[in-house]
Amino acid sequence: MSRKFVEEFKVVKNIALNSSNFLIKLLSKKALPQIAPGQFVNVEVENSKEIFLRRPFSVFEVDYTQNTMSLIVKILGRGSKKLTEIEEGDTINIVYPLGKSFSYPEKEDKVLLIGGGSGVAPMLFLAKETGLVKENVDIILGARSKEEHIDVSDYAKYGNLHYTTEDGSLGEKGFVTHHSIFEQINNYSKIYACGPDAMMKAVAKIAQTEGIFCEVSLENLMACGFGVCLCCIEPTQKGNLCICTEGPVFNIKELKW
Amino acid sequence: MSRKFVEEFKVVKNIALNSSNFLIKLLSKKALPQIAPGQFVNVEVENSKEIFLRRPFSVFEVDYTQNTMSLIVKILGRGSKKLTEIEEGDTINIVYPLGKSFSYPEKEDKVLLIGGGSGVAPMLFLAKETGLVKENVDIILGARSKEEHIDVSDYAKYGNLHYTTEDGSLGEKGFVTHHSIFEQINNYSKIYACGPDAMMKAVAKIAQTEGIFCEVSLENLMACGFGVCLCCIEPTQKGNLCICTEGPVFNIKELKW
Amino acid sequence: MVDLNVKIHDLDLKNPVMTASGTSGFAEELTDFYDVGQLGGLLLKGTTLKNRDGNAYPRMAETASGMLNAVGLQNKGVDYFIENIYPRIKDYNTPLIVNVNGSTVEEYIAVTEKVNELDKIPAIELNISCPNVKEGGMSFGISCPSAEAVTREVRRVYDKTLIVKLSPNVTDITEIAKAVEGQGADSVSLVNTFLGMSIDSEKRIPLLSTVTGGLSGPAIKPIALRMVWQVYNAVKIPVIGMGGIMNAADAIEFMLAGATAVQVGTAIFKNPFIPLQIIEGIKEYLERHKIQSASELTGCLQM
Amino acid sequence: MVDLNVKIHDLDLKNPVMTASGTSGFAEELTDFYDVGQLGGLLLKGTTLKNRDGNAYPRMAETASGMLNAVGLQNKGVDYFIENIYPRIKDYNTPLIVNVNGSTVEEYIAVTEKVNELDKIPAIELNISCPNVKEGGMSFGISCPSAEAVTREVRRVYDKTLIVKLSPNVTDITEIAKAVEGQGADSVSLVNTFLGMSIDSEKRIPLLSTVTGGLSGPAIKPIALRMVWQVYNAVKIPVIGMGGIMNAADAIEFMLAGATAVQVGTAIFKNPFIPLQIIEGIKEYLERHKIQSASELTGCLQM
Ligand SMILES: Cc1cc2nc3c(=O)[nH]c(=O)nc-3n(C[C@H](O)[C@H](O)[C@H](O)COP(=O)(O)OP(=O)(O)OC[C@H]3O[C@@H](n4cnc5c(N)ncnc54)[C@H](O)[C@@H]3O)c2cc1C
Ligand SMILES: Cc1cc2nc3c(=O)[nH]c(=O)nc-3n(C[C@H](O)[C@H](O)[C@H](O)COP(=O)(O)OP(=O)(O)OC[C@H]3O[C@@H](n4cnc5c(N)ncnc54)[C@H](O)[C@@H]3O)c2cc1C
Ligand SMILES: Cc1cc2nc3c(=O)[nH]c(=O)nc-3n(C[C@H](O)[C@H](O)[C@H](O)COP(=O)(O)O)c2cc1C
Ligand SMILES: Cc1cc2nc3c(=O)[nH]c(=O)nc-3n(C[C@H](O)[C@H](O)[C@H](O)COP(=O)(O)O)c2cc1C
Ligand code: FES
Ligand code: FES
Repeated sequence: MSRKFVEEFKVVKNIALNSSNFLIKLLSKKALPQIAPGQFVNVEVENSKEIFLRRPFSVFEVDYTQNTMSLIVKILGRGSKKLTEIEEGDTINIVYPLGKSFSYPEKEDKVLLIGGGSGVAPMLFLAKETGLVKENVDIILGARSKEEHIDVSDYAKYGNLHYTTEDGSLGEKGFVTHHSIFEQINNYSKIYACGPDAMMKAVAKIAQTEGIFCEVSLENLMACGFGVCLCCIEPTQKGNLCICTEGPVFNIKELKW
Repeated sequence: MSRKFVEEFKVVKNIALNSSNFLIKLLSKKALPQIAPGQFVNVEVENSKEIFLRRPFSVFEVDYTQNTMSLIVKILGRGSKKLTEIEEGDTINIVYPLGKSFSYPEKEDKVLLIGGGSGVAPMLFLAKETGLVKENVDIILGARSKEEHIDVSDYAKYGNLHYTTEDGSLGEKGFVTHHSIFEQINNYSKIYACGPDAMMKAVAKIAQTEGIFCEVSLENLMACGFGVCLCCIEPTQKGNLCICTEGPVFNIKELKW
Repeated sequence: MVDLNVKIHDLDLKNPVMTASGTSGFAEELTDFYDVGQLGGLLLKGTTLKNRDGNAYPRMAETASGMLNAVGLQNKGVDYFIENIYPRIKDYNTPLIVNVNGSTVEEYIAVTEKVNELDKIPAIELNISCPNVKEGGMSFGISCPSAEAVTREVRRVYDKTLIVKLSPNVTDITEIAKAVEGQGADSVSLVNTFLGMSIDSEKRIPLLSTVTGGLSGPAIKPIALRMVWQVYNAVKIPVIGMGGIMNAADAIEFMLAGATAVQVGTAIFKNPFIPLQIIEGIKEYLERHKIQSASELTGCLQM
Repeated sequence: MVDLNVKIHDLDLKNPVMTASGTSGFAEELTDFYDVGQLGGLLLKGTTLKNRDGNAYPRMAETASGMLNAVGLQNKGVDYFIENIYPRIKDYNTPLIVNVNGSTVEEYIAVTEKVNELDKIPAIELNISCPNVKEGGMSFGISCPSAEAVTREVRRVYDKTLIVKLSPNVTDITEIAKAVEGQGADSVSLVNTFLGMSIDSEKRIPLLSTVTGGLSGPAIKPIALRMVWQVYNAVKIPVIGMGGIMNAADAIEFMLAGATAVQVGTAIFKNPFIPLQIIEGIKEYLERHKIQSASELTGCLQM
């Protein structure tokens, strides 16, 4: 168990990264606790008649000197839509920091990071934090089309960027697991993935077959986000575990995939 | 029965008249139907988790050439508060026009208009519309203190303005019925009142005793505003009547006060 | 072109969307907004044998995603209805259904017999579930023997479509549904309101003159939906679903759970056009999902 | 200085605000946010004799002003609790109450006997109202004979404060309350969740793996409040009220309706500090209204 907080953050930036993804930067009044890639926050969606529960979002960036934290919010339904309409200067109420982070790679690792959909945020956060030289980090980002990709060129310094699109409008055509990188998948000692279930399961299957270390970050539906409701469970080798406290990051060996 | 509409109006003005009263001016995309003093609208309060039903407000002004309609909203609870936070350019959804208006006075009438609290709006609308010369119209507005009165000097051209405050900070001290005008109450052939229940009942009692024609506008709790729910009833000589369709304006003779 | 028609026993509805009793007056009020001929059907305000003043003010309280009401069946009685209201509304181009109420079985029968004479009333809805009256009402609908008795007696005197409206304030709604089916009900409609209560904590008084009242609106939807699903699986007669329907998705959920048609109640207070929007929404849904007929939705929840 | 103390039979609470079972884990999770010693009491997660995996995912669905859950009493069993959890939490400075569950009367008894041995557990809450398990659970709480039987047998083996948690999914909750009072319950707590259902209209599937689940949150408050008021007027033992309490005004409403203490459930998911805010709010209310003691609020609704 670790110290958690409920706090009003001030929105200092809310910009559209593309038609469906927004970057929301939040300012805390106090020093932020340590937050690692894979951890998430649970956000109150104000002013919406339809939303009752909070909505979980991965942390994308933390700046401890400025006490800011950023999220990438992809519009999926009503809550995420409403959140992206928030204005700079508004406040939002956040429960944080939640969940366990990805494990950090060792110096000698060669890693592959795979992000799709709303799973891009924790992957980019992790890319920044691996502590590896760029040569040892490959990042594949998948989306339906070029328009759905966000501009991540800043991350080129942390790893080699690759793209897939279902329509072939950017990078290789197909799903992430169709990317040619998978032809030399044994070059990697660690794979990290976050994205739609189907994508993660496809990645996990390959990692499993090849015997490569692989961590995925799950996005089960949550009610509380801090371990009291037991709604967010995932069947694991140790029984049903709450992904909000025992995850969201799991080594695929622990899962029943 | 008369034609009613559900329409999105655009907020063209939202200004604070004092700390608790706001003037909200609304623009219609189409020609407004005839709306008379005493009639009201039922307003959807958007973006509020706590508000489920609409909130009724009297029409304060109508401009048929500009297709605008104004309301005076006094902050009472959560819905009215939320409404006053609306921004120019926003839209609000309105069911209108609802209810029956005050009867218009005859040319020879001398009338007294009495408004208190949120009852000021229909009284000022009526003041403008009586069709009488200023000399035959007296208007008493009551509030707790000077700060709670709004500036109505524009209405001096329609009638003689009088004020009461409970603390004596503007006009005569006391409730509206304590105003010295009531010493010559028989000068008036018609009294119109809108305000808190207690105020209207006090006025009605005097009118009744003196045998003066008197109409009051009630503010019962409403669910629908157009006669289908039967929640807004007032016991009358004809049984329980819906104030949203048979009122809100009633001749006190019809009531069981 | 999708087919929106549905059938409740002998009653043909041009679409599955009706307005609920007590939330659409005697139809005339809605005509101030639009032609009610567009509706699948319209349930008239609860009618009793004699004039009823209803309960004292205040009769309503807002709640989280819902409202309480304690109207208490205010109406001028069935004779007044027949003489004064029926002639004005009878030619509206939608099935008008009378919501029949009583404090005793005899009263239910008396109202039914009178309504049976009215050519343009193709069905009645027997309200054995009103929580807002001291006598009769819900007390008939919360036990099998009384629900059976009133259904049986009314069935004897009524030869058109008989819908029985069930109360959700029971341990097992399927038992009541089966009981009234057994006595010849042609359809069941559910749910009526849940018995609830609101308090003004500052004044320390109940918000309703009657202390308790009936809860309606989106708040009750999950419970209503569960009951419709249970009843659909328990009876063979068509089920009419309601409780918190605010939009087409809600209406479709009720149909998937087993409703042949739906009623829209409290939503009308928010916007009288909602029933029409729902009709449009169902049409659009059927087209989008390439489903030919609204009736195919009934009970087609995948498990 | 106002007095926040209330008493549930032998159990002294420093204030009337507890957290509800299944919404505050085994207390430790809340200590990540604050010292749980500030709470009036804490109801631990439902515990059974043996390990239970609970139901399959998905287990929750958001609804209008509420949520459905179908957790199904996932827990590692009472022995695991006693050996692994109890030692870590027993010294928290608030009454920890075990929520006892079973599929059979024997299981209820077995769990109770084990918990009876634990010094720092001053009370149990007998959960005869869980709607999310196939066997036992709610089935005990919806009929008088079974509610009586389980209460009687558990009472025989338990000598500390026995609270029985009632199901709202019944026609007349006062009957069940009186039945368990008659068998020696020291207090009743109500309400557990309402059986509800949600559907994904686009996919035409139920949103919960179990099809139906338990509805909680502000949506149910008016019904829960009515039941607390009815039960308060029907029994002599203290009533613990819950169902949709989100703030101090809600908690005070339950107390005015007759609750001696309240439990806060779903609100914790929105903000774990809400129970503490409610304690503060009650204090402020008492001061503002010049009421000396929280216990004076119980049942003092003016009619
Ligand atoms: C640990 C965690 C981290 C996350 N990180 C991010 C992030 O960084 N950026 C981001 O954009 N999103 C992230 N998500 C997903 C995000 O929480 C959902 O997109 C959001 O809650 C949807 O809310 P909504 O109100 O917009 O959708 P709703 O209107 O509630 O739902 C729309 C539809 O999507 C489905 N749905 C909603 N949430 C989920 C879910 N979590 N999994 C599967 N289906 C779902 C609903 O069942 C419904 O069919 C994360 C989720 C988790 C659990
Ligand atoms: C026909 C009519 C015309 C009206 N015209 C105006 C107007 O021009 N300007 C204006 O400011 N207000 C007017 N009102 C009153 C206005 O509708 C209420 O102030 C508003 O609905 C309160 O909503 P709320 O959400 O702010 O208060 P809530 O949070 O809903 O309630 C706050 C408190 O006030 C009480 N309350 C709420 N509404 C009423 C009411 N109508 N009567 C008595 N007690 C009430 C509640 O019970 C509660 O105790 C009118 C009302 C009616 C019926
Ligand atoms: C103000 C009001 C009055 C009602 N009157 C009646 C009635 O007279 N007869 C009846 O059978 N149901 C009556 N009902 C119940 C509704 O018809 C419907 O069953 C219930 O409100 C649930 O549906 P909803 O959530 O869509 O409103 C009334 C409901 C409300 C809110
Ligand atoms: C996710 C969840 C799990 C629950 N688990 C239990 C439980 O194990 N035992 C129990 O008696 N009640 C359980 N409940 C019911 C709550 O304790 C409470 O009775 C109910 O939620 C109503 O209160 P609320 O509206 O404040 O949440 C659970 C409720 C929820 C939402
Ligand atoms: S979301 Fe509540 S336990 Fe994970
Ligand atoms: S508010 Fe519904 S009838 Fe008047």
